[in-house]
Amino acid sequence: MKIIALIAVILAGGMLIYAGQDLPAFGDPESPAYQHPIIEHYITHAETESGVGNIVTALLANYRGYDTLGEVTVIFTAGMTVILLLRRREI
Amino acid sequence: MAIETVHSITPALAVLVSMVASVLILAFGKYPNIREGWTFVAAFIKFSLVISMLPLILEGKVITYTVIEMLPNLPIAFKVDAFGILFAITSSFLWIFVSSYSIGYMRTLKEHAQTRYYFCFAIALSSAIGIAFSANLVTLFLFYELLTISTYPLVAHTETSEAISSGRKYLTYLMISGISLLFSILVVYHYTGTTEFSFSGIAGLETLPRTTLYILFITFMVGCAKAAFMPLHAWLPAAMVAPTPVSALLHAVAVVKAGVFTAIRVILYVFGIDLMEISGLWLYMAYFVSITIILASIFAMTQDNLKKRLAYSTVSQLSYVVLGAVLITQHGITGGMLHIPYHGFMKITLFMCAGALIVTAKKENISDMNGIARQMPITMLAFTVGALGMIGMPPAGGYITKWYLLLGAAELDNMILIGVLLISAVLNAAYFFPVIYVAFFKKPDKELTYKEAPLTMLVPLTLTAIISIIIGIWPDAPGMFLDIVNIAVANVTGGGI
Amino acid sequence: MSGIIEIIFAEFNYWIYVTLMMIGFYAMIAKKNLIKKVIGANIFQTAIFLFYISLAEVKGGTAPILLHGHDGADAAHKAVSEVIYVNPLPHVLILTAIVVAVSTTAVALALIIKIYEEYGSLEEDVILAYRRQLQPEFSEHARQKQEGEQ
Amino acid sequence: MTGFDLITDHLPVLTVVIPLMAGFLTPIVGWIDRKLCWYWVMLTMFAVLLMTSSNLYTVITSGTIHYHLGGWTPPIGIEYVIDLLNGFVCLIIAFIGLMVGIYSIESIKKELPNKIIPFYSIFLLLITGLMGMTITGDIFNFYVFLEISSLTAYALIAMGDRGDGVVASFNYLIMGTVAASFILLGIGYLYAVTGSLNIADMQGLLPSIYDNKVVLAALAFFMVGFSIKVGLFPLHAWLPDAYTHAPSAASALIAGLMTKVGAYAMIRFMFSVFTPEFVIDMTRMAEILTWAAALAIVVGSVLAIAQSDIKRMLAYSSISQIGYILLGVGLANVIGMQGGLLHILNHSLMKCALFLVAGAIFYRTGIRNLHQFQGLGKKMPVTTTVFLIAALSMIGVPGTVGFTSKWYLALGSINAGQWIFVIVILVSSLLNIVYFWRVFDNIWFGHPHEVEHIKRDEAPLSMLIPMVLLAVLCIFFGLFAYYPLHYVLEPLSNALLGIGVLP
Repeated sequence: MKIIALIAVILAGGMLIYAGQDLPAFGDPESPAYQHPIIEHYITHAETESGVGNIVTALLANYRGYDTLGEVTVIFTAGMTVILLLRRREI
Repeated sequence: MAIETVHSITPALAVLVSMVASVLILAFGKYPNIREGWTFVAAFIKFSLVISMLPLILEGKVITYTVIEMLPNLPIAFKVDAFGILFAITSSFLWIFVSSYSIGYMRTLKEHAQTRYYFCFAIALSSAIGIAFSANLVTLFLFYELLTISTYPLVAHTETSEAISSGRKYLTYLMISGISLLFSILVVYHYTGTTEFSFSGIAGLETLPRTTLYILFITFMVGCAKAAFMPLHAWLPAAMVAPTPVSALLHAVAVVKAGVFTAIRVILYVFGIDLMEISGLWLYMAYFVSITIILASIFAMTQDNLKKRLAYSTVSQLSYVVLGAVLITQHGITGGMLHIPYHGFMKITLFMCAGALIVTAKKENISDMNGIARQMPITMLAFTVGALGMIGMPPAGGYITKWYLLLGAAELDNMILIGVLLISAVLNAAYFFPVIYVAFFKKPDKELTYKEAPLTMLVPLTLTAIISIIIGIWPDAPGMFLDIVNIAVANVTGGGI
Repeated sequence: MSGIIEIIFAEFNYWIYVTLMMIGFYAMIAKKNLIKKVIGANIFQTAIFLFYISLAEVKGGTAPILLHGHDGADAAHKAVSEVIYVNPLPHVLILTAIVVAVSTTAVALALIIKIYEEYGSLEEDVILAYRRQLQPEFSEHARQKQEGEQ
Repeated sequence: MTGFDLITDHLPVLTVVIPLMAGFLTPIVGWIDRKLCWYWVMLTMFAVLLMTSSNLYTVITSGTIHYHLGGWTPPIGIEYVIDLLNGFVCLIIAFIGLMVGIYSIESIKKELPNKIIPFYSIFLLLITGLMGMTITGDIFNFYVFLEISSLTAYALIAMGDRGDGVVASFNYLIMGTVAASFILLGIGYLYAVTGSLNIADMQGLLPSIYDNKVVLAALAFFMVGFSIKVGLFPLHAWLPDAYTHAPSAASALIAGLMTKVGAYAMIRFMFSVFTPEFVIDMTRMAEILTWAAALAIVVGSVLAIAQSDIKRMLAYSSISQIGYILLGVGLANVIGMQGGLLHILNHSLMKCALFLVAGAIFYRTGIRNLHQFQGLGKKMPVTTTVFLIAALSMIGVPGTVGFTSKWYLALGSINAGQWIFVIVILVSSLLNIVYFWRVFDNIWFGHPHEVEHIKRDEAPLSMLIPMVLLAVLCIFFGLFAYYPLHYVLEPLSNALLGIGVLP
């Protein structure tokens, strides 16, 4: 198992390093992620469209609120599972 | 030659009848008389439906019916032509006899699981008719597989470990061959875009490279393992553990006939006479089946078990059918096609006699049958008729097909094939005459009193023996098999009747 | 090759999470102890979070909270044009992903408790051996042994 | 009518939100009366089935549906896109979900008598997760739903056989986490180089940077991640245990759906996030996939022969069947693709039916070892007939669904010039015969050792109905494969391969 693990890890690590050469530089304001028009939109419109000054909050609760619903579902599922597994009484 | 087509649902109904019957058989499983009644009703309806199509076919027309377009360009469709109806008449007619015989056999031996038996029997018959009426390779494959599956429980009927292992063997051979057939169909479809049978062969195959064509032909013939060509014949003697009516079904009515039927369909309706001739495949195939004819006859001589001897005889006789088709002369094909019903009638007589011996005298081995004719004269007379037919002697029909085959071989001036036919006739005699001799002329070990099989068994075997004689004496009566075969041959050779 | 050397010196953050990822991944596959596997999974996931967060960084950027308090719309526009904010999107994504990771860990730990109750061990080998029923009473035995060690 | 219009406008999101909300509410419903849970689930699943059918109908008649969640235009907010591919998969999810739902009432009562409420809650959440994964047009949203479906699957499996189920669930959790992490990493990579999370937007941005190493790495991580999720051969280790030890209903649900949705996701990422040129020509990923799939087909079948637990046998058979789907996808020609996509439907029907049968047999007799199945044919005739039909389908007998997909896959292989795959497909059919026929022999021909006379003791009606329905559909779609092919799969395959455009 250790050998398999090592091979897998080396393969994955190799892939990561290989890809790392073309990743945008750290803190690069020219990176595609930052240059995409949606960022501009979020920064300029977050407050008017969402009413909060914190853009992360605006994104979390408004633009990508649906992800947050999913997130809540994940917590609910996990809670349900834990109850299911650990509670001894009939549920 | 333009061929008029008629659209009619009758072929689909003919296939469906026994499907419906099988459901009814299941439903009435607890009432043996009603259950078997359904079998009879279905057998008669099926036969009349098949016969009702005969006049149109004799007029040279073709009946078509498309059930559904299963996949685009891949319909499940029926097409009744002369060759198809030849096989359909044989099967559906013989089913009536086998049904009656089954009832006698199964009740006398008090076999278990009779509902399953009749159910599978009905499905197998549907499949056989389905094969006969298939308009394309895919429909044929569908029923071909259905036939394999539905006959497996029949072969393994007794559920002993021997039966199960024979059943497995049966299934293994036929499933592998089915896969091979599927592969061939795929290839044909890939290269030509169709799988529909055509009187002159499927157009487009002739453009294939020669090697591909040969490989395709080989995979097709492996796919026809139901026809029991020699290296692929082992399932047939193994399947003899089944009850005798099942053997009759396998040998005379459905399974092996479906095999040779498919082989001829492939040879004449997929490849076509021209392609067979150009590629030289006909000659290789003729030599190949000749080996089977001779070897199987020799094997038959060594068997003491009567049913096994008959099984090897079938292996040998089936190759006659294919030999006739690959002779690709008018006479040869006539002989080959005609051998399907003729062999059916004669072999079913022989098997029913063998079954009657098992049921009444409890005898399976030829060496135990000394003087058995004194106990069962009618049975043994019928047996003699069938055996004479097999050898190729009048009055039974066998001599006619052999005559046509010989004519075909003579037309080609091929001394080897003529020799094969003659030698095999001698060999046939060599393994059938001892049975007749033992039964009629050897002194019984102990005194035997007259005791025939029950009427439900005796009547059918007598009738088939009589029919074997009739088709031998008046082969060319209007509407008889020879008439149908002539039309079929005219279709594929493109000539007049 | 020069690309890689450049990364080694310039992109130290990248090396940190690549290393973490490999450590976590290795632990998930190779470790026999179930808790260690879960820890490995957490390290793996954390490394990915770091990767996302480092994507968000912009040189000279500040947290993506508009710098104006409650002064009204005019001020907001002014602030927006002057200040560089870091990319807010990866933060959002990773907030979600963290919750997912925590939930997965919770389920994993609950499962581990169940496994321990059943087999009396958290070592994969022991569980496997028990499941193969080499020693039917192994579970009880292993439990006593572990209690003794404590 | 306005109220109705309101609903029809929001159907895409409702297909996900309704089971989600119903899942949240199930504990409350169960608190009122435990028995209500099942009716609640039935109501929900029926509604979902109606909605997904309506969605697919809309897609077929008037083209792809775009739904903007919260009204935000796509790259800004999250978007739901329903095209032929996910409309088709959603319908399968809803249908199989409904079938398993009907079936579950009796089997859960017997197997998990005191976990009814969490079971149904998690059941609905699993459907939510799968629906969300399928329907979404945003890759991060995809990840979130992937985790919902994974967590619920862990929970369902953990409910199974005492001890074994928990261990299987844990192993699955570790493998699933690796897979999900790889997928998350791939999403991060794609985000880093494109700045977008929207699938359509991303597909527009990616082609200009295909020479970027990050894109290749992202594809590799996705492929590995999804291969684990679908249980493609060398990465299948979690699957047999998980399928074997889950409760019967859960096995059927997970086997019928989880891997199929994984396969869907793989197709979506290969052909909608990336483009066919990249996957087929530039990286040859499709070709690698076909070889892995061919290996999976053979190895899965061979391993299935060695099993004596029926559920484990079916699990290994799943490994081989998933190979068919991916083989068709990897062949990357229109015919092969149709075969692969058709097999998503076909395999869901067959495998779900088989697992339901295994569950029904277990329900009545408590037997899972197929060497003890003697005489079952007389005891449970309907159940065993369903088994026969589904198994013949798996073998690929014409007239059943298995034949149509194999036919297309084989033709696709020939078209791609890969004769070896034709042989692989045919050989695997033979292997299927081998392992299914052992079961047939036992069911119909074996003699039970203890009792001479077997009383007829069929599974309850609520179990029979879904099984029989699935068996009927196995035959129906075998004979009428024309409909899914003509209306969905043919235009879809063309569109995926970039030959035509979706309506």
